[in-house]
Amino acid sequence: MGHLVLAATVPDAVTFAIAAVITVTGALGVVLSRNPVHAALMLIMTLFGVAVLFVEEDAQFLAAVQVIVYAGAIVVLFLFVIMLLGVDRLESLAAEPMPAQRWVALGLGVLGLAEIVLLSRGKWPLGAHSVAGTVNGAGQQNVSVLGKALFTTYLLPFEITSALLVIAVIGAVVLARRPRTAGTAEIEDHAEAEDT
Amino acid sequence: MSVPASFYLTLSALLFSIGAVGLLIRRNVLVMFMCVELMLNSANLAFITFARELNDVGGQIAVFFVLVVAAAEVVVGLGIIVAIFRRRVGATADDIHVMKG
Amino acid sequence: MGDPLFAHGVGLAVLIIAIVKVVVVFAVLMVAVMLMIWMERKVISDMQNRIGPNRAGPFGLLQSLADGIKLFFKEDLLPDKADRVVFRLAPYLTLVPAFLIFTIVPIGGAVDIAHHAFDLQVADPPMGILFLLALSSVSVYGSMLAGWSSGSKYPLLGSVRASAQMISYEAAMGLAVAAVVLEDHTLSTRAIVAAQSASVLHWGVIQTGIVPFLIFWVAATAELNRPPFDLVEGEQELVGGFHTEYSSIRFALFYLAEFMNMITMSAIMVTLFFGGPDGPGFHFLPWVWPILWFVGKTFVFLYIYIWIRAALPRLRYDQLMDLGWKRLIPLALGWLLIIAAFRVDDVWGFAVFAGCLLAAAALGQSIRVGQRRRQIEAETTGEGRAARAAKQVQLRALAARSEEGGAR
Amino acid sequence: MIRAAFLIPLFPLLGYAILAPLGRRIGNPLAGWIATLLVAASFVTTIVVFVSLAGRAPRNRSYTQNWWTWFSVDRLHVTAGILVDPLSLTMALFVTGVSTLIHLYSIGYMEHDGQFPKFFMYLNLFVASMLLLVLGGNFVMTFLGWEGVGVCSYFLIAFWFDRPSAASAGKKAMIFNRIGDAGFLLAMFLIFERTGSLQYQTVFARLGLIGEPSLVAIALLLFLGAVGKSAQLPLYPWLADAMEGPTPVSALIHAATMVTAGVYLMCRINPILYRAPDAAHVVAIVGGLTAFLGATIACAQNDIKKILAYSTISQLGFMFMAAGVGAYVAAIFLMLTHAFYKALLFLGAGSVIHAMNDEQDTKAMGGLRKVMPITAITFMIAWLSIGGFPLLSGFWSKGDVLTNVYGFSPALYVLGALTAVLTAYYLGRCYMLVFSGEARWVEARPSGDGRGHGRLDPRDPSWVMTLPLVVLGFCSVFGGLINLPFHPNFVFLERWLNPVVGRTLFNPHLGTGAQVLFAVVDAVLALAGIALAFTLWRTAVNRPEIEPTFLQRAWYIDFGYDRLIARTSTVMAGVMSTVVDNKIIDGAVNGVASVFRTSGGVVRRVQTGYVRNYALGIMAGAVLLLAYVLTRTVS
Repeated sequence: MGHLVLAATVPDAVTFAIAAVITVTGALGVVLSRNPVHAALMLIMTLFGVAVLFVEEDAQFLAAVQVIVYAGAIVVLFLFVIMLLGVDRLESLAAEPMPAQRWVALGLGVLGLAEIVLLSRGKWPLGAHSVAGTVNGAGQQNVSVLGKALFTTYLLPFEITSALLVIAVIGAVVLARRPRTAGTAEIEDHAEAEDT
Repeated sequence: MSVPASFYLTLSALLFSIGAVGLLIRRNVLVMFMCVELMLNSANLAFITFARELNDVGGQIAVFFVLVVAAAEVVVGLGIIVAIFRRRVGATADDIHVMKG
Repeated sequence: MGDPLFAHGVGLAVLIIAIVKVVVVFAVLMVAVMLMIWMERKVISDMQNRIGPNRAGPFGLLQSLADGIKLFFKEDLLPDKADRVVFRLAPYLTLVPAFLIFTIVPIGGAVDIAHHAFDLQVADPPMGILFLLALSSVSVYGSMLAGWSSGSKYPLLGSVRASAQMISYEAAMGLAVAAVVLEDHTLSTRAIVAAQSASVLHWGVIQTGIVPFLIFWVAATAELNRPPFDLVEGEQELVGGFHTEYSSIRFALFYLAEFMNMITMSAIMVTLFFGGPDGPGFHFLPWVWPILWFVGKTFVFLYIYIWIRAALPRLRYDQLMDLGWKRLIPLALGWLLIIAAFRVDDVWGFAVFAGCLLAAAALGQSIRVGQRRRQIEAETTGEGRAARAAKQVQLRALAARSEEGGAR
Repeated sequence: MIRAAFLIPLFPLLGYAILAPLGRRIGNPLAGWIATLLVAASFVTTIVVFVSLAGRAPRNRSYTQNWWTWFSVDRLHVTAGILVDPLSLTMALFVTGVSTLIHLYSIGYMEHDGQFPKFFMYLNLFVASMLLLVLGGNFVMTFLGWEGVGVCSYFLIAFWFDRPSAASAGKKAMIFNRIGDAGFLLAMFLIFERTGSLQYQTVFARLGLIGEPSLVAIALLLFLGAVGKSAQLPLYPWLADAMEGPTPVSALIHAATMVTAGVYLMCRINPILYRAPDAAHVVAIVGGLTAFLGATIACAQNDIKKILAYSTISQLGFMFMAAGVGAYVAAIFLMLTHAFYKALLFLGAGSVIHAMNDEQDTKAMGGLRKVMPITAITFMIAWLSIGGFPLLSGFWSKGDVLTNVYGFSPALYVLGALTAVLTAYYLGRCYMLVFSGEARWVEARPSGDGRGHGRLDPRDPSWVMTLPLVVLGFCSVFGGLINLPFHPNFVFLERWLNPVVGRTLFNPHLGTGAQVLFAVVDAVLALAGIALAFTLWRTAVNRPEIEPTFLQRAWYIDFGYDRLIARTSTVMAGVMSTVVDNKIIDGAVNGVASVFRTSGGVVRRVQTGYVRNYALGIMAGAVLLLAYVLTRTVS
C-alpha cells in the first residue's frame, strides 16, 4: 500500500474539494433559493456531494443508501408535496415579519460555526470505541462489516427501526386520509370542486 | 489517510450552521424541513468521519439509523403538513401560530 | 477484486484508457439508440402490416439521424410560464442516469491493450447493484421536473403520474434485485456475472426461480414508462405527458433517454439474470464472443419490448397502482423470504413457503374486503344518493300525474 | 381450646362484615338475630377459653397470641395479637355476656326503627372494638379498640342523627374522647421512648428502667385517657348527653363497654400505678370527687336516663377510687356487679320509655308498677342492689370498695359513704317517681294531643326484652357471690385475678370482726338512703327544696364549659376566619397567585406561537452548550 497512499492523495484531495464545494453550494442554495422546488434541487446537490464524501471515507454502502433514500425517496416526497399542495410560489426573502429573527439567527449560526470549528481543532480523546467493531476488517467489504454489526450487535435497534417505519407509514396514511364522515364529505367535495 | 478529518468536520460544521440558519430564517415549512435534512446530513458526515478516524463501524451504524429515522420523520412530517395545508393556502410557518401564549 | 486497470496506481495511460472507455461506450450507446428507434418503427410497422421508414438510407436506416438533425434545427420553444433553469435541466436529468447505469454493465471479459489489462466495463464499483438502484431512483427527477417546470397543467399531471409510478415500482425492483444478491453473495456486477458463468443452470433466472426475473421485468417496464405502462404519455388524457411543452433538441434528448434507458434495462436484466456476457466461447478472437453473446441477449429483450408495445393495451392508472403495490411488492417480498429461508435450511424453506401462502391468502381477502367496502361506501354516499334522488323525483312526478288524472 | 381466643373479637367483627354490605338486604328481624347470635357465639367462646384458662395453674394463666406483625418501623415492632389473662378474660366475659343480652333486648326495642340493620352493624362493631380493647396484647391494639369504641359511640349516640341534639351529643362524645385519646397517645410515646416496646408484658418487665417522674407522667397521661373514656371529672359531660342515643346503646355504653374501658386500663397498668403512688392518689381523689358529684347531680334530675347516666358517672368514680387506692379486685368486682344492675336499670328504663311512647320525664310517669310488674320488680332489684341493700350484689361490691378506701384514707371513706347514701336515695326517688304513686301519664298525655299520641297503654314488653331483664335481675341478686368477704375461701374473684394484680394489690388486712362491722355500716348506709327516698318521694312529685337548680344544672359545670371553652373558641374561630384566614392566609395565597400571574403575563410573550422563534431558542441553547464545552476543552 505504501506508494499507493501518496499516489492517491492528489485525487482524494481534488475529489474532496469538488465535493465540498458542491455540498456547500447546495446547502446555500437550499437556504437562499426563493422557489421551494429549486431548494429541493439544491438539496439533492448537497446530498450527492455528501454521498461522494461518504465514498471518500470508505462508507460506500451508506453513500448508496444516502442516494437511494434521500435523493430517491425523501426529496421526491418533498417535491410531491410541493406539487400536490401547489405551494411552489416564490417566497420573498426580503420581507421578514420578525425583524430580529434573521439577524439573531445569522449571528447564532456564525457563532455556532466558529465554536464547532474551534472544537474540531482541539485535541480529542479519539481512543473510545464502540462495541461494533472495525470498519476495515481484513479483506472485508464495507457492506458485510456493516451488515454483520447490524444483524448481531444492533439487531434489536434494527428491529425497532422496522417497527418505527411501520408506525410512520400508518401515521402518514392516517394523516393524509380525507376524513370520511357523512357531514364533511359534501363540504370537502365542494371545496375540491372549487379548487380545480 | 488523504484528507485530514478536521476538514471533514469543518465542512460538517459549515453544513450544520447553514442548515440551522436556514431553518431559522426561512418561512416556508417545506424549506425548513429541507434545512433539517441538511443538519442531519452534516451530523451524518461527522459520524462517518469519526467512524473512519477511529476505525469503528459504530459511526456508520449510527448513520444508518439516522437515515431510517429521517425517512420516518419526513413521512410523518409531510403527512402533517399535508393535513394542515389542505385547509390553508400558503405553506408559511408563520401562519400557524394558534398555540401562542 | 475490482478492475485490474487500477491495480498499479493511476497514471496517465490509465486515465486515458478510462476516458476512452467512457467515450466509446457513449458513442456505442448513441448509435444503438438510433438503430433501436429505427428498429422499433420498422418492427411495429411490420406487425401492423405497413412499411415504415424506408426513404433515408438503405431500408430507412438513416431515418433516425434525419429526425435528429431535423429536431436539432427546429426552434427551441420555451413556455412563458416555465421555470427556465429547471426546464433546461430536466432533459439532462433523464439522460444522464440512463447512461450512468450502463457504465456498470459488464459487456465482456478482460482485455489487454498496451500492457494494460482492463475489464470491458466502464466501472465496477463494489456497490454496483446499489448504484443501479440509486440511479434508477434518481431518474425520477427528469420527468418530474420536466413536467413541473413547463408551468402547464397536463405536463404536471403527467409528471406526477410518472414519479408515482416510478416510486411504486422501485420497491418491487429492489426486492427482485435483492434476490439475485442473496444468491450470488455480492453487489458487484462483475462478480454477479462471474458467479453465473459456470453453466446455464447458474444463471440468475434459474437460481432465483424465475419469479424475481418476472418481477424485475415488469417493474423495469414500468420504470421505463414503456407500454403497457406508458400512462405518463397517455395521449387521450395528458396530450403528450411530461414533455408536452418540449420541442426541438430537448425533446430529442427525452426521446434519446427513453430508448437509452430501454437498452440499459435490457442490459441489466441480461447481467442479473442471464449471465451477462456468458456463453460458449472459441479460441478465435476470444474477447469477441462474450460481447457477441451479451449483445445477442440484450437484443432479444429489446425485441420483446417492441413486441409488447405492439401487442398490449395500456393499463388504467388504478390497475397500475394495484399491480405495483398489491401484487408485485408482496410477491417479491414473499419470494425473497422463501429464498432466504431455503438458504438456511430446507425445513425452514418449506415452513416459510407455507407461511407466505397463508399471508398471501390473508392479503387477498383483505384487499377484497376493502374493495367491497369502498364499493358500498360509494353507493351510499355518491352515486347511490343521486340514484335515490332521481327515483324520488320520478315517484313524485308519477303521483302528480295520477292526481291530475283523478282531478280530471 | 385456649387457642380459640382469637375468635372472641372475630365473631362480632364478622357480624359487622356481614351486615355492612348486606344488612339492608338481610332485613329487619334477621339482621338483629345474626348480630345477637354472633355475639352469643363470642360469649360461648369466651366461656370455653375461660374454662381452659382456669384449668391451668395460676402461674400459667397468661396466654399471648400473636397474629401477625402489624407494622414495623425501626425499633418499633407492633404485632397484632391478644393477651389472654384473668383480667382481660373477666372483662371479655362480662362484655360478651351483657352485650348478648343487650343485643337480644335491642331486637325488641329497635323493632320499628328504619335503620334496624345499621344499628346492629354498629353494635357488633362496638362489641368487637371493646373486645379488641380488652384482649389487646399491647398498647397499640388496646388503642385500636379504644378508638373503635370511640367511633362506634359517636355513630350510636348520633344514631338518630336527624335530631340536632343527637348529632351534637355524638360530636360532644367524640370531642371529649379525643382529649383523653391525646393523653393515651402521649403516654404510649413516652412508654416506647423509655422501654422500647409497647407489649404489655415487656413494658411491665422493664418498668425498672423508668424513673418515677416519668412513671407518674405515664400514669397520669393514661389516666387522662381513662378520664375521657370513663367520663370522670372534668371530662364527664358527654356521658350525660349520650342519652340521646337509643336506650340499648346507653345500656351498652354504661354497663358493658366503653366507660368501663378506663377502669380496665387502670387495672391493666396496675404495675405502673404501683410504682407511681402519686398518680394513684390522683386517680383515687378524682374518682371520689366524681362519685360524689355524680350522685349529687343525680338527686335532682328528672329525666330517667339522665339519672341513670349520672349514677353511672358516680359509680365509675367508685371504681376509680378503688383502682386508685390499689384495690383492683374491688374495682373489677364493682364493675362486674355494676354491669349487671346498670344494664338492668337501663333496660328497665328502656322498657318504660318504650311503653310510655318515648317519654323520659319521671315526673310524667308514676304508678307503672301495676301495669309493668316484671319491669318494676327487676328495676327495684337493680335499685336495691346498686343502693347496697344487704346481701344483694351491690352490697358486697360497694362494701368491698369502701372497706379498702377506709384502709387508705378515712376522709375519702366519708365521701364514699355519703355517696353511697345518696346512691340509694336518688335511685329510690327515681323508682318511686316512675313506678309508684299515681299514674300521671294518663292525664299528662290525653288522647289527640299535639304530639299525636293516642291514649297510652303501657305494659311489659315481649319476651326478647323481658328475658334480659330477668337474667340481669338474677345476676344482680346473686352476682355478689363471686367475691364474698369474711373468709379467704370465698374470694373467688380475688384469687382468680391474683396472677395479674396480686403483687400490686393494696390489702388492708382486716379481721373478720372488722369486716362484719363494715358490712353492718354499709347496710345501715344503704337502708338510710332507701328510707330517705321512701319517706320523701313515696307520694310527692315535686320537692323544689331538695331539687336545687344548681344540682339540676349539674353544678353549672357544663354551662361553664360552654362559656369558658365553647364560647371563647367560637370567638377565636371568628377572629381566625375574619382576620387570619381572610387577611393573612388568603393574602399569602393571592399574593403568590398574583406573582405567578404577573410573571406568567411577562413570560407568556416568549411563547409567540411561531415555530421559528422556538427554533431560535433551541439554537441559542446549542450555541451556549457548545461554548461551555469549548471552555472545558480548549485550554
